[in-house]
Amino acid sequence: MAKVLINKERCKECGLCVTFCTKGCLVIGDEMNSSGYFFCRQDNEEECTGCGVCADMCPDTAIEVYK
Amino acid sequence: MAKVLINKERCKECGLCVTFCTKGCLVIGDEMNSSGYFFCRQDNEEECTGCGVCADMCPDTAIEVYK
Amino acid sequence: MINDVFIAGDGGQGILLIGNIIAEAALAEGREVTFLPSYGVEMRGGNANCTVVMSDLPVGSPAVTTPQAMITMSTKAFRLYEGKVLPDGLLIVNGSLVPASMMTRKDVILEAHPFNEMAAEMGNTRLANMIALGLYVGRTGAVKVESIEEGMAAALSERNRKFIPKNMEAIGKGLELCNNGK
Amino acid sequence: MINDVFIAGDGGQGILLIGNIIAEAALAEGREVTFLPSYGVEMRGGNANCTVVMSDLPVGSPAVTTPQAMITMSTKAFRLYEGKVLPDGLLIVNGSLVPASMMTRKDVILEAHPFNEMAAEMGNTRLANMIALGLYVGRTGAVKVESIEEGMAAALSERNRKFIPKNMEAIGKGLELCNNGK
Amino acid sequence: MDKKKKKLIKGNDAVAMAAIEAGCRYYFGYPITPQSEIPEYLSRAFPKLGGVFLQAESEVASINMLLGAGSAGVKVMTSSSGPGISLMQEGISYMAGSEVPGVIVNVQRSGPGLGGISPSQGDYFQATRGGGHGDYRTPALAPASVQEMWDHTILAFDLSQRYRTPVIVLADAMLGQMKEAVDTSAPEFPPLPGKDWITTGAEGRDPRVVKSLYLGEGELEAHCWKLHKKFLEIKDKETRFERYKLDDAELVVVAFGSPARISKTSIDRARSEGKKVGLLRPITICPFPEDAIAELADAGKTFLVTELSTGQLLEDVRMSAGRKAKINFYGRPNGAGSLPTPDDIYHEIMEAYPG
Amino acid sequence: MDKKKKKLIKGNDAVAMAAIEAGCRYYFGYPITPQSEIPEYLSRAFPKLGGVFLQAESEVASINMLLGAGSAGVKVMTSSSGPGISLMQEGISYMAGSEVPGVIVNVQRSGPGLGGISPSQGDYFQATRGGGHGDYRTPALAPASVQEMWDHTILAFDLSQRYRTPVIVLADAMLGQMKEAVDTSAPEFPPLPGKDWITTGAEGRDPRVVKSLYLGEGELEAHCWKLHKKFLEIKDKETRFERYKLDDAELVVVAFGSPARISKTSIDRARSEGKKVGLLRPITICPFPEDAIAELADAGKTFLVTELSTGQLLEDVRMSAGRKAKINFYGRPNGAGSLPTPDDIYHEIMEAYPG
Amino acid sequence: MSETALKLKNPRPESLCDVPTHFCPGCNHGIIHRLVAEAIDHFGIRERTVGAASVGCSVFLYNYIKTDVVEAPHGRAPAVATGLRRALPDKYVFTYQGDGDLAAIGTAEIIHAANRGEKMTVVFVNNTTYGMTGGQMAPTTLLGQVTTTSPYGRDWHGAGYPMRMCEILAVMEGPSFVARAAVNKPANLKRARKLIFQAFEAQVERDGFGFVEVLSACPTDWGMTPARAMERVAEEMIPYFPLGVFKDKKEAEHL
Amino acid sequence: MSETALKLKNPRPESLCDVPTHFCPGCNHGIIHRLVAEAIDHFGIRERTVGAASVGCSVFLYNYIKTDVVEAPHGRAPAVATGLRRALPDKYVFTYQGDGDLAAIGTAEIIHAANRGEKMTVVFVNNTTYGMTGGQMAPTTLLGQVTTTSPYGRDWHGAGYPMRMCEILAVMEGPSFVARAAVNKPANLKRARKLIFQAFEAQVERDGFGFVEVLSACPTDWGMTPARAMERVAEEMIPYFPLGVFKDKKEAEHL
Ligand SMILES: Cc1ncc(C[n+]2csc(CCOP(=O)(O)OP(=O)(O)O)c2C)c(N)n1
Ligand SMILES: Cc1ncc(C[n+]2csc(CCOP(=O)(O)OP(=O)(O)O)c2C)c(N)n1
Ligand code: SF4
Ligand code: SF4
Ligand code: SF4
Ligand code: SF4
Ligand code: SF4
Ligand code: SF4
Ligand SMILES: [Mg+2]
Ligand SMILES: [Mg+2]
Repeated sequence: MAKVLINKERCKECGLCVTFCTKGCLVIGDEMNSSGYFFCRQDNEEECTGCGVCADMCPDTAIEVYK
Repeated sequence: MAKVLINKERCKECGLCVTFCTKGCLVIGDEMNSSGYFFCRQDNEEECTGCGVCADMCPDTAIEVYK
Repeated sequence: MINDVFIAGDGGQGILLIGNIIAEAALAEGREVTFLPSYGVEMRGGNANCTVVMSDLPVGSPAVTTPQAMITMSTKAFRLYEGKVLPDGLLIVNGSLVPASMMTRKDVILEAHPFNEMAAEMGNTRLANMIALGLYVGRTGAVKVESIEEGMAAALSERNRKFIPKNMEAIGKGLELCNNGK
Repeated sequence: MINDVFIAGDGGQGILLIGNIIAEAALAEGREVTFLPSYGVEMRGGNANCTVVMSDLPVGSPAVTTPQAMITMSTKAFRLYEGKVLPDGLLIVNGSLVPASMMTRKDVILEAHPFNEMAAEMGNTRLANMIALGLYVGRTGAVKVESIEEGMAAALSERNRKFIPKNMEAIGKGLELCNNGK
Repeated sequence: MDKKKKKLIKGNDAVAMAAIEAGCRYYFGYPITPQSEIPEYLSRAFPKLGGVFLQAESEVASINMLLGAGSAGVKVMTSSSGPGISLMQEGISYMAGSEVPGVIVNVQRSGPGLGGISPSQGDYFQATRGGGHGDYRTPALAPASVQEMWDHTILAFDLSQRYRTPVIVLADAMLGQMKEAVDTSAPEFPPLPGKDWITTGAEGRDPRVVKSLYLGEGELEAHCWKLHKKFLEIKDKETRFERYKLDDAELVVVAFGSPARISKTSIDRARSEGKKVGLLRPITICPFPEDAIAELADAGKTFLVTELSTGQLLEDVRMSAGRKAKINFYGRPNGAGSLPTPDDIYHEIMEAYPG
Repeated sequence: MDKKKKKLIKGNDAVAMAAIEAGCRYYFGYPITPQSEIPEYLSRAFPKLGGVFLQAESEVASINMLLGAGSAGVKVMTSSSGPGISLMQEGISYMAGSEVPGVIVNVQRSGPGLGGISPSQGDYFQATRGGGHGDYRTPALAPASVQEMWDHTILAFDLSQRYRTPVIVLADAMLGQMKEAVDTSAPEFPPLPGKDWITTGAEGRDPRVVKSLYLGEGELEAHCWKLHKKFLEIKDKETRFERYKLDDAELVVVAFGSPARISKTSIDRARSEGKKVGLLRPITICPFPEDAIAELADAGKTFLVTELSTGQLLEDVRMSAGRKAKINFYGRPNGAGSLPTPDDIYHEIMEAYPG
Repeated sequence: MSETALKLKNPRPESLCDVPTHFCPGCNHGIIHRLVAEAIDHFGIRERTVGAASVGCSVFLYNYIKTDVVEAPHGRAPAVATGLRRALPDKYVFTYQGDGDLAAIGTAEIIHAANRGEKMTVVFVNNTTYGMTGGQMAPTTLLGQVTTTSPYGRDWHGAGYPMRMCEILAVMEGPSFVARAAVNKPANLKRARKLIFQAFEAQVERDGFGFVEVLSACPTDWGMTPARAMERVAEEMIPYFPLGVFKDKKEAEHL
Repeated sequence: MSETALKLKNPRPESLCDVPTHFCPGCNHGIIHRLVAEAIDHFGIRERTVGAASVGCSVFLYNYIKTDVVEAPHGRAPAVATGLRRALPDKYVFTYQGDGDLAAIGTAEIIHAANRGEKMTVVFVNNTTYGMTGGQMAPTTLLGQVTTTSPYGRDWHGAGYPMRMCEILAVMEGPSFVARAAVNKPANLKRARKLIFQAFEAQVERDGFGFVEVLSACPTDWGMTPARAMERVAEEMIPYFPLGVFKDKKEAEHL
């Protein structure tokens, strides 16, 4: 049982978390934050292992991992 | 048959030629040049092999070796 | 007679290109012109903007505090600069990105259109800037449409000139927008 | 009343030391004094010189173009500076090194003595400078002999003060030289 | 001039293109905003022209590469901004002392320190007074348009070679970044003196030395007077300035570079309201057009000095105009948002206007 | 003052000793003639005092070590000459911009370039106009005796700490190398302001930053005006000069440093021959004692400016006295054998003497 | 919400300010900043540490790292840090420098700080370009790499070779710890974290000079997507700039 | 006279001016100057060579070496030589630099000239002190060595370690030839001659960067007789600065 919270205002749509999540839990969304970025969001929470890789790879410290 | 010629005005009395001549042919003399140095001179010419070491070691290119 | 325009948006949106085209067009008309782009740290994070001043007399300052016209192609740009446009000035906004709720100024002539979608309809979202340019030209008459074509030839590198017809088509779309009124 | 003296020779000859002693002596007498040594590339090859100016008023320039008195302790120094001493000035020369044939100036008071040999006689060639100093003091009266002793104490480091008696003895020899006339 | 023939060019590019036009094929420099387009342009262009573009490890290295290449007799340039120009001061002093030509372009950004990248005129003192050590001055040109970025770069090469001296082109971020129409025709200059001093290998002649060390009695003093005489000759022959609507002016705006061009708009507006205002624009800020200012002062004119600093050009005006002159000052020290508008200067003109 | 209490000290040693007296325990520098006795002295003294002596890899590194140590709140010094000071210009500009205190001693040698090692005043412009980039000025003190080498070093630390600014002590080879009697008593200063800006680790407080980058709209402009205001405050409170026999003088010699002291002898001689001559000696060459000069100019005095250059101090005098003042100039640009004698200046006085 | 039951696995490092950064999307500077903050937290030295910021994209270090910071001129952070550290013998200092900053203009300063075994930690971020000024060639730019000042690709004829700073510094006696890391993928990032910690440890626990180079992606100036930029680090950079520890000197060896 | 029958074995190198030098008695600069002149003669390039003099006791290079010479600021001879060489592609350049000049203030310039494989020859004269300015500590000063700025002997705490420049430069790809020699005794001098020749050969025949360090006695600032100073080179310097070739790259390896 794990999940991640994405600080949408901090997200810059770089997609690194999406690339590195081996579980494919993350996607770039279609909502825009106030800086104009389509921030990413967790897609299938169920798969998330809480491994923390996404947070590690996020250059903007936009991801909190809960487990 | 060899000998060295010392340019007494160039000699600075450093004594390196004296130190490195294995034949002991050179000495610091008791005459002074116009710069105030007691220039060196060849002492026993007979021993000189013309090896050129003195000239090599002379920082002031003051020695000519003839052979 | 002086015309000036401030254009802002994201790096990839061809902001500097349309600024250059306007400047070249004005030059082609024999006017004095300056083009001043953003540079350095201003560009970090992919921001881009430029100011074009066209005049019948030598241009004093290429920097304009309160431009007569403004084109903002991104949300960020809109947020940052909206306040600067002259009262009664022209504010062209990329409605595809800037939500209508953000547009609060009542003292300007607002032209907000979904340039991205319109461009997508034309087959290439990259044409959004050209549509905006057409709208600007139509609304202000700062330069003639023919000059724009001339300016485009000057502003584009040899190998990009092939895009001129398509670009002009997009500009046409922009002109249409203003012929249709708001 | 101004006294100045220029002292020159080789690095190892204690040139700066006697300059310092004169300066300290004058200071001890309550006079204004400056001491200006050679430095930097001037010292390459072991040259050393200094100028001491003593005055009842503040000293304007510590550098003197034509000194009233000069002490040259080496051939090189003599050759370089001989011409600078003031006409009718005092020129003290280390006769042990400078050949009499070099001393051609007729318009100065020449004091050439074999300081090295005299010092060797006292058991230490290093005292040559002190003999020259004694001669200078005797000839000019620029400072008192008692002040010289005081100056020496100030100029020498703690661990070199033990040499004072021997130095004073050598100074005595120098004084004698001038008491004997030339 | 027929405007149709002009090209729209960015100031920094104009510098690079003008260098090529002037025959320069050697550039050594280090990136810094707001002038990086100059090395970038030349890194593209020189390889095709058989020229040498070398990005040096620092500005210190760059200026010393100029010293080397300049000694070899070639036309050579570097460019930088604020911090980089400061690092070149030792080298510039050596070039001046060794009389080695070279062109140094300073596209001024804001300082002191890291400051910012907005247009600035805070390096006026440095450029006109010799920021390096020792007694020397280098000619300094102050363009006020992209056209002049072109013109002055070409002129700088000529002066540099003609007088064997480093020459500074003191531009600013606005001039470097903006595009304007430029007539890229090349001016003509009288022939340059022969180069009997350059170090290219002592083939069939005595070896030469390019140096600034003079240890012999009186040698350096003579050398400094020689440099000074050269500077006086430059002052005599090369001092340049623009008089804009000065003939009947009661108020004289004094400005160089960007603020000078901005002032023109302000002056025109004030004129349209009947004010007799003109502009005295130093083109060579060093040598400074002292006499031109003095003459206006003698004629009882009022001055308004405006510049992007707290008062540097001001000192030259004060010195030239004399203490009794009426000198107003409108300084806008550098920084984002500090560039005055034509309106700003117009208001200052109205305030300073005599009577 | 009782001369018996004074010690015969070499100028460079006096600087080192004064730094210790002022509480300085950090020195970063690089050898260069004619000032190497300063680092040499401190390399011997500091280890015994628990201080830090560090020979840096260059003058560029030295000045940046000053920036670091100064930011940590300690009293810190460097010293150099001509070429080394040029290399410090970027760092000095950063210190000024970041408002970091530190003392920079320039024992001037001759330039430009490698020049020579004789006394010089060719760095006057650099010291007084900010040889670095950007809009700033640093106070500069000009000692004229070994006593003042001591006094000014101590004063420099105080000014530096009090106003958060780098301070230049502009000496010369003669002052650095000569020995003279010095009264080594320590002056008293009012308490220094608290240091609520230093970066010593954010223990129990918010982190601090020492910086010179200001990118926000209007920020840097405001910062530059703040620095300027500080300079005006310094000008108001700290401008120092000496008036020597000026009260009835018809001819005013203006000189600083070594030529000033030499001039005194010349003045005394001219006075003994009935000439009314005096000396105005700037002690702070920056801020310059403008008003003192202006007053003399207004009183119709004739000036004789003398310095070891082709005319740098001259420009400040011209600016202060105004264009109509009668200003004679006797420049002896630096170099072996160029130091004027009291006789030389006496002759100039006689020639310049009015009437 | 379910999070109340779940535990936050990755609390924001205390030494990292909770603010948005100015970095471009995908810029590795952000990751490296976080790791540096973690190291400072790890040793509990935030309140006793002063940073020396360099000039480059990381110039705003003071906006992100919650320590005192001094802004150094371009390339001179090691000299500034030397001044700081000598004046603050009981505190710690670190520099954070780009490859243009450290390996070009700052060559002399880094080499001599290293040679003196200056007590400091240096975080060297190598992105093979001058990020801040718009992507010019750096000393570390790879052969053939196109930048705005090597438009035809870097050619060693004339422009020289990409410089390997770790290898150069490791030759000297002075440094205690020299290593190279990358953050281009999770495994490398873990290793990078450890090496950054060790570079601090060299200072904090061994009174030495700790140096860690971190290979870093600059998607903007490389003209790549962030993901592609990460691949380039693996494909082009690591083969030329091998990862690992180049020097790890125990205190005793000093003597 | 009998000499008429005898032949002069050691004619003065053509590239060496026939003038007295300003060096102190026994200073090795004089020997090294002669060897450099021999090398220039050997390759027959006197009229196609320009020297870059550095600031140090060898500043008067132009008085002694019969080539064109440019006087560089302290430490910057490699940059000046770079400018010269780039402008004179068919000519040759060399620098002659002391250890203060090259290893302290000029660190960045030498490292980057080497890294670029700049076509030049560098003669680096290491006498473990700043000769010209009166014997201050240099980066090469040995541990424990007393100088005017290390009056208690160089201590690596604070002052760092003696720097071995050959070892540092040899790590880089750029240089073609890197070697260290000494002239403290006849055998070493012979070897030194050969290595200096090779440092020129690297430029003249292989279009590369040739670097030769020569350990050199400074009797004056060491406070020793010339003979004793030569012994010190053997006893103290060579053990720390080993002689030999550190890098010798054949052209092909460049590619
Ligand atoms: C003396 C000086 N020269 C040049 C510059 C311009 N400049 C600012 S940052 C920079 C290079 C940045 O590259 P790097 O150090 O690699 O950092 P990055 O931005 O890539 O992280 C340069 C050249 C400057 N600020 N100061
Ligand atoms: C920028 C600058 N800093 C310092 C000096 C002073 N200086 C002249 S030579 C020298 C060092 C000489 O030592 P080295 O290079 O080892 O040569 P050596 O005299 O020992 O042969 C120094 C520090 C200078 N001329 N320029
Ligand atoms: S914690 Fe791991 S599994 Fe969950 S989203 Fe992040 S990377 Fe994917
Ligand atoms: S890594 Fe971070 S910034 Fe990038 S897309 Fe994911 S959450 Fe957003
Ligand atoms: S040639 Fe050889 S043997 Fe003859 S004097 Fe010289 S060293 Fe001695
Ligand atoms: S080596 Fe040369 S200078 Fe030295 S004593 Fe012999 S001849 Fe004279
Ligand atoms: S330019 Fe490159 S290094 Fe700089 S912030 Fe953007 S991605 Fe990062
Ligand atoms: S000081 Fe040393 S290096 Fe310089 S000339 Fe004298 S012996 Fe040679
Ligand atoms: Mg980088
Ligand atoms: Mg040396």
